[in-house]
Amino acid sequence: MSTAVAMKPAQRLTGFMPLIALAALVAALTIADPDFLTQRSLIAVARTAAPLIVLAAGATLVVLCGGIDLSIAALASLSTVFLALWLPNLGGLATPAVIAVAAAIGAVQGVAHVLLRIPSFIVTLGGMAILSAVALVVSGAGTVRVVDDSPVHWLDLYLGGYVPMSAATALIVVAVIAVVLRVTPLRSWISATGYSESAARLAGTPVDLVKIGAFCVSGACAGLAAVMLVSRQFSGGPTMADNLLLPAVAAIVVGGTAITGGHGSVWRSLAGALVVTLLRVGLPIVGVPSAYEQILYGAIIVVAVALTLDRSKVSIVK
Amino acid sequence: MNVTPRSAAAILSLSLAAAVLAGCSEQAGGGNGTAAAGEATCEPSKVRLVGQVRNESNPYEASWLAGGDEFAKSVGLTQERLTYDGDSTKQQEQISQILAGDTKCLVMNVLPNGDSDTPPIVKGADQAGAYLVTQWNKPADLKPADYKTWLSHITYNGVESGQQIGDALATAIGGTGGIIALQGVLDTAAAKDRFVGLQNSLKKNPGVTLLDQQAANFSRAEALTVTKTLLTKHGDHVKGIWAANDDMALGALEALQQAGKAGKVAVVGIDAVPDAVTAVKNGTMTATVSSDGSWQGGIGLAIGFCAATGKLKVEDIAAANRAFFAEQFLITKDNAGEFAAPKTNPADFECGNVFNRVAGPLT
Amino acid sequence: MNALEVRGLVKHYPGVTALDGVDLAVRPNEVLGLAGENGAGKSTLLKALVGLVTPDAGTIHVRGEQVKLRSVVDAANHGIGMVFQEQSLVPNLTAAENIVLGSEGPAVRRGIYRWDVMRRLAQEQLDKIGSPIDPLARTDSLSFADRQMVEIAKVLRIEERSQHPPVVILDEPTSVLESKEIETLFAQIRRLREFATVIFVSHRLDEVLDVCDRVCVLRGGKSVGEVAAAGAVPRELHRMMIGSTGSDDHYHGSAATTVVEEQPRLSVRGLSGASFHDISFDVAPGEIVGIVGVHGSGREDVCRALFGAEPTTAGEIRMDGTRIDLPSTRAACAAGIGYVPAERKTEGMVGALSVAENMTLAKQQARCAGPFVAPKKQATLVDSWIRRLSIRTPGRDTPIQRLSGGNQQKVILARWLVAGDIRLLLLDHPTRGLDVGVRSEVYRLMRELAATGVATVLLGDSLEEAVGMADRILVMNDGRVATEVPCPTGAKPTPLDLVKEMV
Amino acid sequence: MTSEVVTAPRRQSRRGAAFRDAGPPVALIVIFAIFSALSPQFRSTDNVQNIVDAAAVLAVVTCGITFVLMMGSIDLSAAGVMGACALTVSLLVANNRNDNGFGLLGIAVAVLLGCAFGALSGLALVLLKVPSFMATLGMSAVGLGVATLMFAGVQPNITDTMVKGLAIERFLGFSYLTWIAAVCVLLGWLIQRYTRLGRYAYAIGGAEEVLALSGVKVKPYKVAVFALAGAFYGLGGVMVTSQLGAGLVQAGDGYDFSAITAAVVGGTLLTGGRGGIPHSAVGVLLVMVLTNGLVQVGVSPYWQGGVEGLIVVAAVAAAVIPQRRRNQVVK
Repeated sequence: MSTAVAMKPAQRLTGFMPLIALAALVAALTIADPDFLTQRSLIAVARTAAPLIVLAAGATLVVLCGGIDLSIAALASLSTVFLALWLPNLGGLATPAVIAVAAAIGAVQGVAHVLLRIPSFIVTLGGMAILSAVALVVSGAGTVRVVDDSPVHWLDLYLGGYVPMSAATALIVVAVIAVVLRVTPLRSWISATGYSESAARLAGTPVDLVKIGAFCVSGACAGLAAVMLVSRQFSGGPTMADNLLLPAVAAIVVGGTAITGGHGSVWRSLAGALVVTLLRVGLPIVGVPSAYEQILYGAIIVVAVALTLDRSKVSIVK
Repeated sequence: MNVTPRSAAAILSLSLAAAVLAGCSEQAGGGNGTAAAGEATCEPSKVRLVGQVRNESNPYEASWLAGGDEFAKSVGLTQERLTYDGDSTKQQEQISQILAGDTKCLVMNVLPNGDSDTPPIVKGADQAGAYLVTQWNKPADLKPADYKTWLSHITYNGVESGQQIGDALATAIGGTGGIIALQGVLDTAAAKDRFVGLQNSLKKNPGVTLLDQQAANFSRAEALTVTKTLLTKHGDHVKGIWAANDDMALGALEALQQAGKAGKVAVVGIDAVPDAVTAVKNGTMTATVSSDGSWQGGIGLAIGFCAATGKLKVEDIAAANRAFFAEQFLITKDNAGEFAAPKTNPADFECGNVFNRVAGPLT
Repeated sequence: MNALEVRGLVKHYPGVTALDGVDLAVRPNEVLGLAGENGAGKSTLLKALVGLVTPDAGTIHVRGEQVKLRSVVDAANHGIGMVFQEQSLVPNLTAAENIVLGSEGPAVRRGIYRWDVMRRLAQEQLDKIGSPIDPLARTDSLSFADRQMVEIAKVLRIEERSQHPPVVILDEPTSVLESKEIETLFAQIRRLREFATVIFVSHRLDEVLDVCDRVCVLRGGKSVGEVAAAGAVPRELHRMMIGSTGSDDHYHGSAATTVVEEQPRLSVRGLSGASFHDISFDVAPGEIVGIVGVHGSGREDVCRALFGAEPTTAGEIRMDGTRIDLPSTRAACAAGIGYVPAERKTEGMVGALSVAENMTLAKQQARCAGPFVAPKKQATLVDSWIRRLSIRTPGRDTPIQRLSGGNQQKVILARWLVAGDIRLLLLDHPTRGLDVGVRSEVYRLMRELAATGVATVLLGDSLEEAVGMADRILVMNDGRVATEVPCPTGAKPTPLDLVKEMV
Repeated sequence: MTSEVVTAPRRQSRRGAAFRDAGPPVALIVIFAIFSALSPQFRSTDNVQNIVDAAAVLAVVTCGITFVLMMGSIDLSAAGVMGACALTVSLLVANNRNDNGFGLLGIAVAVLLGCAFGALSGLALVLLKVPSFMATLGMSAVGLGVATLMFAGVQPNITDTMVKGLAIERFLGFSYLTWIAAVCVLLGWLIQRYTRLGRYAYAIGGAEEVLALSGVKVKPYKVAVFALAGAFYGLGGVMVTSQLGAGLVQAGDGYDFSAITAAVVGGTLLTGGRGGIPHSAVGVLLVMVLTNGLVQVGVSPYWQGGVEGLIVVAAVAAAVIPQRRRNQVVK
């Protein structure tokens, strides 16, 4: 049936494509501006990419299940507001509290998706609007400043003087998700749900729980990303993370995860997030004018996806 | 991207080990710490000028960058133009990337996306020792005077402008009647201050009633739809439209035209974008308040340039000039001609004159 | 002159030789049967005939003229068309559009539809085969058999393209049809031969002999012989297909367990749902109960309801005397119930996942130590089942979609057995599309399981299969159990007895 | 990303299909009735006119996106394409930046540019095999970049009376733009019903592989559908320009997601193969009635977006109730 019988080397290559795309991009930026490839500059990229990595890693799970989570950015914004409001009273407990609340909100959307049988695109699109409204109301439509940011300051430190703590945390999150998936049956369950939900269900896979769980983790990741943003901005704002939605989705797809579900991994999203961050930050820094920057950004992500997507696993591209 | 559990575990333990061994530090390694910061002076040719605004696709911010270019040209340099699409995170990302480069003799003239975006920019610039001028948005309790290289914060008095156009609107409709208000992006100081100004004006003019207020997010297109809806909702009760910026005022004008009410309803806005000034001149719009984009684009760089080259000592800047309201003028039909083509005077940017347009300290 | 002739056709895939010099000649206006086990090369041969596969060597001749077929359109231009095994109709278009799809001719002029012309063209096609279907009905509102008619009407459109009588290839057309529908289809085929040549492929040898004039047998990518259908018996064909005499006891009746009356394993009382009402029956441990009924009788839904995949409105289900609720498939799974769905490709397996993952999907505990997957445990377990069911696969990590249908089905069956906790197995057309050899293996496995006390509910692929395997048969009609027929080895009812109850 | 009922050979009950098609119009009527009861201004003729006028641009954009959704693809390029086309038309008709004055020809060029952008997205999909989600997202960025280039710092205000008049002049109580939108909806419906392009777009969403088996070359049709959608966005950009009297880079802001919302609320599935232009037209009205109604009844601006989101989710949930099944795939 399948025509892809023996293409092992090619397949291995597509597995590394996100990394190759990343390296090519760094090389191109360095050629455009030799000052770009400095240690400090790369450290700054890593620090910058951290929230996006975390957001993308969480949403990757939902995409692997065959859905999409459009609410992550709005949820992260709302979480920054919560964190900023709670820090004065809860102190160090505010961080876990915010992540827990974000996870719960994610789970609620998952439940709505599963029980009401509404496509995740619609549930999370609605969720996005609702969460934004709540954030506006809770914050009084203004930014909430964090006067004492010591409970989240640790994210702004540098490990060993070089590795930004936020980047290390992001890496740990990705690693933990990846390891948990690999060593437990979750990996099979999620892929089965993504590739063929009905087959998974008829094999007794707890499809509904898996999906709710994915939304829950996606929400928790949005919460953690919010903590990182607050530690960087010293404040919370009702629209602070809103613009990270499309970059996060782009990161997932550029990493080579199939938007139709099943095929992909959080590691791919890590590479994808770095590519997207380099594009967002790198292009203007090396002096590409604003208009051309957008054109290049658009063209490069299309090409990057063309390179990274493993088409042997996806028969029809929609 | 196959990472086995074992290698992933290795990464985990390695990073933890690194943490324990090396401890944590505040600053990325290989940095030059707090650099020049006012002590060493820079060669004028070594100064790096950066101007950052939201985008190049609206007239006000485009003129800002043009003003910056003009100033840079006058001192034989070029301005690095950065735009962040109104995306707070992108702005921070660009700033931290700029600060990760060579920060000696770096001058930044920044339009922070919102109040909350200012503190991290200030902290970053302070650590890197880059000269910084911010405009429009900053939290009230964050003061340039407390920092060494955050030279100044420039803004316009939103409460005042909101009140000025509110009063002008009240006069235009003869002191009595209903008006509607179009608010800006709710999460910005500019939108809130200007609305406070309107409320002050309403107190002063008891005959004027606020029928409705809706957010149109500083956008011409949104203002068009919102105005159309409000016009049908309140019908002929609407005598005037108060818009928190000129783009929305222009959108409201289009809506009036489409509703066949052009000329029957007074419209006011803020910012004095060229189209609005023309409209005021033609009499289709009642009033607007000047804010001078190209001056703002040049002045921030000029202050920084003067400080970097040592012509202006940070200690010498008067406290009142570290955070100030710039001069603004109410533009009505009478004086619209003078503002039709805003001209930046190169003399404004000379180091002795940079604070000429101070209207008063920021309160 | 032969309508179609194939000489020395060879096709290699990496590692496999699918066709190894096949010769085949089809005479005008005959119905030629094509028989062979899975992997014998039937599919590849058919694909070569309609231009989906380019052969490495050998030639194809249409009416004596050598041709190269590069695409379906190419084949159609030479008068060759095929009714595909999985129906190839667009569900959301009308029957008429499907019939003319790809060769609209005058029905679409300069990209603009002319619905009246299209309707007329489609009606002409449907009239040819005497089908009463409304050409403007949406395809997904038609019954399965009607859709098959639409397919045939569509294939006959190739007449318009070539001046000669068409060659129509029917690939497994009966595998999902009920017996009555099969009768209609056969009537159509007999009609077709008046003006067309037919190549008929089926796993059901009796059917092949029933409808064909001549049967050609493939084995290992070669033609190994042909027989005139008249007077031939299935056993003879079977022997040619597998190269030796098949077992007499196809259904392994000798291994049937004697059911001891004790507490029933499964007890259903008054079960009702959207498409079935007041269903009551018992299944004893070790018993195989067949449910038969026409399409729409509700038997599939009863089966799914027992697996928690279809909601019920009333009634109770007891397993070993304990009442259970089945709010989800997960609950059914935990209760020791297993289900093999009829749609293997879309509902049975997850194509892109490996054999090992598919096999352990339902019973994760079998490959885990605590909450973690134990790779060694999994390898041992999966390999042992691959050996036990002689599943032919390059390895346990091969994606299941690369396996042949029979081996895929074995993996899905193994899925329920790996943990050894299965108490009730629900089999919905478990042998659909499988060749004789694999079928036999599946039957033997069912007998083995029954011997260990597993209760089985079987929705047979054919009436014969249900009769052959079941100890007892429930006949369903219009959502209700019409009657219950005992079916012990040695005293089997004939399919005809059952058909009377079904309609 | 959407619901589809599995079990291929099982028959869909006709009743279910009727329910599904009836859902959105019923929701529209119910929501309209509720707002009418709450606010007398809402039910005024003026306001109904206003709602229909305000729906014009969204209707045109949604027409375009519907064809793409019918194929099972998605299109996020509306914002960028509309921006580029808005700038193009405003620079080609009489304006304050240059001496052009091409009038209708300028509009035609803008629509063709939209078409070209769409075709590019389509080509990226079929040639590079990039999923439409990303291909169109990239194209949107390219469109915005092109628009910013043309903007060049000075807002082009149009002085062409014909173009401006489209938004101002009225015929039978509705603005010309509304009539243009009505023509587009009608045209879209005709394309969907009576052309090979429309029917194949529908069929691609139903069973793409079957089309290939029947000897239909699918790729050109996919590109054509994206090009068609692009043309609609181009026209949408022109309409926004006419409304605003100026070419804005942000002309298409938000239209991508609102158009998808409108189409989906109207009953078009994101997996393709179901729905169509009439459905989308109902969806557009539903969305506009909501937006307008919330302002009319005086819901706080903070909450409006949230209430809208909630109602959309509720509307879709209510619409799927009749066809809810246990073993149903919803993505």
